[in-house]
Amino acid sequence: MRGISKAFFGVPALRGIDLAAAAGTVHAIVGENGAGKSTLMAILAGVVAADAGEIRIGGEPLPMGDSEAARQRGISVVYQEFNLIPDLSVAANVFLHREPTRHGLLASRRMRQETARLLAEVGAADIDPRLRAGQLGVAQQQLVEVARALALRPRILVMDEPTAALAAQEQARLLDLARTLRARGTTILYISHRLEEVFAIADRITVLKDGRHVATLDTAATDRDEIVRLMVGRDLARGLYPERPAAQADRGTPALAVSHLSWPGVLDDVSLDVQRGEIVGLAGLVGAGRTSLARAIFGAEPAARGEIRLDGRPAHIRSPRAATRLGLGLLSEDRKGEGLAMNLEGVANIAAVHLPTTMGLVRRAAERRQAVTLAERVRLAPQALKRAVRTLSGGNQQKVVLAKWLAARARVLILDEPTRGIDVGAKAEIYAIMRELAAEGVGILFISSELPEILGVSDRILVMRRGRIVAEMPGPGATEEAVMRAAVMEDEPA
Amino acid sequence: MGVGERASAAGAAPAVVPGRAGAGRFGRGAGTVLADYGIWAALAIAIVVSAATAPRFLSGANIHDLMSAMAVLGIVSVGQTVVILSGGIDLSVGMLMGLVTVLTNGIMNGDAALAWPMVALGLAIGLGVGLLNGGLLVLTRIDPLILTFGMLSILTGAIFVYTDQTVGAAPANFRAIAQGSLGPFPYLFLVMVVAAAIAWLVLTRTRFGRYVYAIGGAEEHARRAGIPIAPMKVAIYAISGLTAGIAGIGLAARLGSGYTLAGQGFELDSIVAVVLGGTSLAGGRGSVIGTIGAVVFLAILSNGLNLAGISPYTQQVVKGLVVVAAVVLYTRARRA
Amino acid sequence: MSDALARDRAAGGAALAVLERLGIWAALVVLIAIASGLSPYFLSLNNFLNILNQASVVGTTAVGVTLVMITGGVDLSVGSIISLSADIAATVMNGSDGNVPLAILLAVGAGAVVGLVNGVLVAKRNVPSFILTLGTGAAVQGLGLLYTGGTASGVIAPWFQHTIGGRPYLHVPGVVFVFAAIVLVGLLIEKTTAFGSRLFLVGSNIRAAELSGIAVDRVLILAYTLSGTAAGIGGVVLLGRVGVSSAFAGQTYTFDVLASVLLGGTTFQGGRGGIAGTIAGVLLLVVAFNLVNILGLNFNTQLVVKGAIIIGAASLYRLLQRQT
Amino acid sequence: DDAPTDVPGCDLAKLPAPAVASKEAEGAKAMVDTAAFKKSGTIKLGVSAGYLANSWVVFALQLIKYEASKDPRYAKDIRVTDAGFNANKQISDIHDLVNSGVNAIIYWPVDDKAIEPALEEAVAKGIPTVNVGGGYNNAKGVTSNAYIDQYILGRMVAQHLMADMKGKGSILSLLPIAGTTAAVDQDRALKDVLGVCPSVKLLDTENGDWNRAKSQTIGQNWSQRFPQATGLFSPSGQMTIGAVQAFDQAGTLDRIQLSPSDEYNGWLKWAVANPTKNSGVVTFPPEAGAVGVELMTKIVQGQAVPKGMQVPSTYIPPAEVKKYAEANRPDDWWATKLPEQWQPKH
Ligand SMILES: Nc1ncnc2c1ncn2[C@@H]1O[C@H](COP(=O)(O)OP(=O)(O)OP(=O)(O)O)[C@@H](O)[C@H]1O
Ligand SMILES: Nc1ncnc2c1ncn2[C@@H]1O[C@H](COP(=O)(O)OP(=O)(O)OP(=O)(O)O)[C@@H](O)[C@H]1O
Ligand SMILES: [Mg+2]
Ligand SMILES: [Mg+2]
Repeated sequence: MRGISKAFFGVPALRGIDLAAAAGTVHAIVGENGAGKSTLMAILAGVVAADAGEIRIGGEPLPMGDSEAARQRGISVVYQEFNLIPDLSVAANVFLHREPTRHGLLASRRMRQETARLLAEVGAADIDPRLRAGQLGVAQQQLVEVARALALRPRILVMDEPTAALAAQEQARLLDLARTLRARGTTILYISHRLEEVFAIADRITVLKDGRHVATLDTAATDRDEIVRLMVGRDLARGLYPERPAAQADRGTPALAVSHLSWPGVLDDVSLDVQRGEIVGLAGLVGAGRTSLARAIFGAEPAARGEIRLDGRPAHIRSPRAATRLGLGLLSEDRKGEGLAMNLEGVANIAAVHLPTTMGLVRRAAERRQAVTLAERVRLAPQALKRAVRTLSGGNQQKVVLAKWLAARARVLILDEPTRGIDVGAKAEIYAIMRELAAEGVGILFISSELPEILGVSDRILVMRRGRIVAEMPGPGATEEAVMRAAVMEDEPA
Repeated sequence: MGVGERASAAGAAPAVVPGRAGAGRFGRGAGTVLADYGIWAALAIAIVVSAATAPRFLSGANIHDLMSAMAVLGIVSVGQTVVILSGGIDLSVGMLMGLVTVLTNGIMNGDAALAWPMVALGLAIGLGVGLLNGGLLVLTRIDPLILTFGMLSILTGAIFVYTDQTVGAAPANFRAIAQGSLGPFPYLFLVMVVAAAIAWLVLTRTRFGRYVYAIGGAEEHARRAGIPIAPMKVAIYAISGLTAGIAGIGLAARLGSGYTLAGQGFELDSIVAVVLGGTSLAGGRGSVIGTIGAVVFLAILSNGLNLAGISPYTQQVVKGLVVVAAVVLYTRARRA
Repeated sequence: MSDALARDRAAGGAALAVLERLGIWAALVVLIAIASGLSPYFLSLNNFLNILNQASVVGTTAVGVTLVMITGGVDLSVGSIISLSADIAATVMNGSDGNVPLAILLAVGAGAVVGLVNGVLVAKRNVPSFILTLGTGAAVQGLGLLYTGGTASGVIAPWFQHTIGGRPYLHVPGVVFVFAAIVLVGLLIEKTTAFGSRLFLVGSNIRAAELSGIAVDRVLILAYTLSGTAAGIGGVVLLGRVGVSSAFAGQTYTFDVLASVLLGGTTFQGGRGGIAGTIAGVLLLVVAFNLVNILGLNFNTQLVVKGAIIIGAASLYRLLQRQT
Repeated sequence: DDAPTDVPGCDLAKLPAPAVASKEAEGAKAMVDTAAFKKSGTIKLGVSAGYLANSWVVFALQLIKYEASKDPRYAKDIRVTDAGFNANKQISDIHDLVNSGVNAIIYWPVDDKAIEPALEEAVAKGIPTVNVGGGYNNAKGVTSNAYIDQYILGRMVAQHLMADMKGKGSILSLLPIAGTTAAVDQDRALKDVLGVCPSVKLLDTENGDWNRAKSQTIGQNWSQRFPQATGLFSPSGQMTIGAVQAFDQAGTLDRIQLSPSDEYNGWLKWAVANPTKNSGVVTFPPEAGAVGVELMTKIVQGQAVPKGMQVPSTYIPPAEVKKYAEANRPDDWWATKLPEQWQPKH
């Protein structure tokens, strides 16, 4: 790709990017949120037309803004934003627009079998090809997207944060898959904010910043800190993770106490507590039940039964409304579907939980002030608040959701994958914010599929498997091995 | 109520619903798919009640008239189903049927030799207007409801440009389309069945059909998958126009003359049929079989009320409440 | 991300927003320009008042429907509500000024009740609003007929006739004052109240709104109730304007209202648009009719031109949006 | 008939007699052999309404019920269906009436020709059909008509207007729904009369759709466009009222001579209140309904009846209007001989 430029509303998102990836290699692209990674890939895929520049594949120029042509030439993309059709089956989605037919009629069985094979390849054999895509959890959808990209037998495979929704095990399996594909001669453009995996798999790394090409380096010839410096433009002052206070000895009345919470088929007699000022990490494999647990506590799953106490007082949480009123907050793992009003501006989204009013009338000034203050706190440029969040980069969207929940001033915050799709700089910020909140006495239940951050941030770690809490360990000193063992351990026969 | 319960488009699981953020076209509940069997339950009840209250309901004559009564609406509703499945809507079908009725009868004016040419003309007009709708839609990218609402007005005008009063007459051979029957089945009824069968096959067993659902489900994602949206839309509205054309021919044969406002009301009736049939106005979910079920249901409702000798005003109240009851019932049925 | 980048991009975003709001007005201005070019009578104060007078029923009603459509729903029962309300007002009034307040109260109240029913069914039962309100509309229509026995009953009171129906102050029709008042109230609700803000959140992403602790049910119910109320007022306006109720008077309005709201930039997907745009949409339709009428086009051409104007205006509007 | 014959500036002599000019007259006189419809038992009467959407048909329907109630031959319950302006539904309605066992059908059409096939089927089954209302239908699906001759009515209205305008000026014409017999015939009548009144100019014709609101809007736009208008041709009272309100507000009313309109109570009341401004009333009698039943009664006894029984429109001069106007009644009401308990009620 040479001299690629793109502007939205006459405003540059990409400024003359050059990018060359050798065949049969894994070429990582990293950069801050909004650096232009996804846009660049969208241009490569022909779904967004560049304003300037050219693309050559094996020397042949590729017509711009023609997704069909790109597909013909073997380019296939796993988008950062999901592109499944919720009402169609998994199989139908995987083969969308390249359905095999027999005398003009869809060869449905063949599609199902093929899909099952592809799903197995990406390590999601448990997904039934006949399920509606809309019924899948985030992680499951992510894997379907990958399977879909593979169905094309691509020469060039673009993966835009494919692991963002995955937990350690799936992540590992996906990386293996990438390696096998590379071995088969597939070129892979790999976008991720998880630098450790970038270093684990990439042959070369290109860094973008503010729509400009900063550097392209051999992985062997560089290290994490250099990349971070190139991305963020500064060293991360203190380490990625904030200091943990010494574990407080007295375990007083917990801010949140859940006992015997059950949801037939999903949650099985879950009990846990979160102290004031404590960050409790909740680890587990995809489908372990963490999100379900979070939603159940938050009153979003009426089918769930159990007792919940806030600051020792029994709380009858029948609905998210009740939950928020009791000072509970839930940052959903599903930004697009449950987090944001995509076509409204940041200000309105941030005020969704806490809208400053007097006698039913909105205090616009206060609303705006609140948004600006919180935007600063999550390191989001205040100007971005005036735009429909739809037009923000994934990471910046995540910051808006976070700001919304900061506005809520919750006493207990449940954060479900809060750093999904966020660049390292921003991640550090979010960890810091979590710590600040804790210091202010907020209890935090921190759900994440990224083991390093669970280990790095949590005061205490809970591990879930099959809807049950199967292990508890102090955060400091906990090891990936210990957590994984608990997460994958087979149930001992009862 | 929980979100899981609420996530009308997403079913029970707390899952992402790409392209379905927000309440969706016609809002809250629009994504709700009326349980597929809902309409059949309603239909069964309607039949039982009618048969019980009006003994003549099951008479051969009445059933025959019923079949011919429902056919025209049934045919146009098939096309409407395709449009709505694709996330669109077509308000122009009614007046399109009217235009066909007026022109064919006006031109034939009793001349038997012109019968078949007029059938061709009817199809041509339907297809033409359909293509026009689709074309304008992709060119202007305005909301299909606005577009077809404007088209409705234009077509009405076109009718009155041609005549301001009932014109022409259908020759016997043309009328036969509406009055003749094959064994116990009126031709028009068979046309409806065939149209529905073809639509069903295309929608469920071909790529075209698959893309209709995809576009209705999440247009942007369908586009990214490389589905040619513009040609698809033109084709979809062309289909709607075509079925409206066929329905228009049926109407022309049934009325036997070119009554200017003959088509008025078919646009809403067809939409009601489609939605009662379980197709989501948000697009992406539903079936043409359900639509036919709803058409039969509506015909029986009207027929039953007439046979039972219910007064017109009460009939209107009942019809309204039945529609409400039906949707409320299904939406509950779906959650249970 | 760098602030510079964000800043100019923000400018772009703002520009888009502005155009989205102005688009329909631009279309309106263009049409008015054409009209005044074509007809010497168009640009007279009197004709202007006529336009407002003719817009009053649709406009008053459209204000309420806009709120519903912001939530992503639609209300097709308004036409029938208008009829019912006019009927009730006329019969209760029954020729004496004393009854006017009660008459108006009951008429508007009836509208509110129908709206409430719609709202509850949509919010609690999750029923598709399009088909639901089509049904309630039909039922209400029938009830109106049963209530009146088919002929528009009741006699309007002299005061009502003179104030609402006449031109009480400055030769401005009374209905125009009502219309203006409703628009004002509507704008206040939409722009300044918490309910107004939540309308957009619910319409834009109902699940996010729910998880943010917003009482989605209440928002929806209130929206539909307000829509029914506005339609009820629309019925009173109609009675004032025409001087007689009729069980069918309202039928014709439903689609004009819907078209106005859509033209105004409030989409079926919800979460966008607003009352200001709707008013432009209403005026656009009335001016269209007024224009073809003043031009003396005959019936059939009127219809063609009106349709063409609707499509043309919407397209122009869309075009302006895409300029960005 | 009571229409003025000598009007200054108009050569009315040139006009053929209304009864001749009226297309409807053709065949109306012919007698119909009804032996095939002779019935012994009780008559189950069915009424297929093309629409019930205006007060005139509602009154006509009440007159049908009242008239039938007076004759023991008719079964108590009379089945009524409403097609709501949907011709396709009226066909089904007629089928339904037949299937529900009625053996006599009185109807008014959404559209004459459109429902002809259904009527023919009924007649073929030995069920007589009587058309009631503003239009004569010569088709074989119709056994007999109780009709008001829209052309003759139009002529009366036009001639009175010409007389009151002294045969000169410029007029506006307000007609019902485009395409209806009413609109077509009234228009033809007006044009015929204008043909012999050279110094009267027709400025514009609009369709008020029997809708008072729409008529008002039209009136408002007329006031802008045709300030020079001096006359209004509008046989329908409720449309006239709509236009009058507009003229009144625009201040053009004084210049405009209003034609006679029908006995719609709103118009009657207005005419009484403004004795100088109107030309009285040319009736459009809902009694057509009663006449329809009388015809049906003869038919089911096998007595020959005329194909068309005209229900005559009569002229009521301004001075006598007050005899018919009912001040305490709603506008949307008709002066009829219906006994209290049979009048539409709520
Ligand atoms: N449709 C759009 N309209 C307006 N601006 C856009 C649009 N899409 C992207 N942008 C802007 O272009 C810039 C690059 O966005 P892009 O999504 O490529 O960033 P990214 O590198 O993928 O960030 P992230 O790591 O958060 O995904 C961002 O500033 C974003 O706001
Ligand atoms: N509403 C629901 N109804 C039925 N089953 C559900 C529902 N929600 C979740 N499940 C199932 O319960 C299990 C836990 O799902 P959940 O998404 O909570 O797991 P998770 O650990 O949060 O996964 P992720 O890492 O994707 O968040 C999965 O098998 C899922 O399919
Ligand atoms: Mg991105
Ligand atoms: Mg999760």
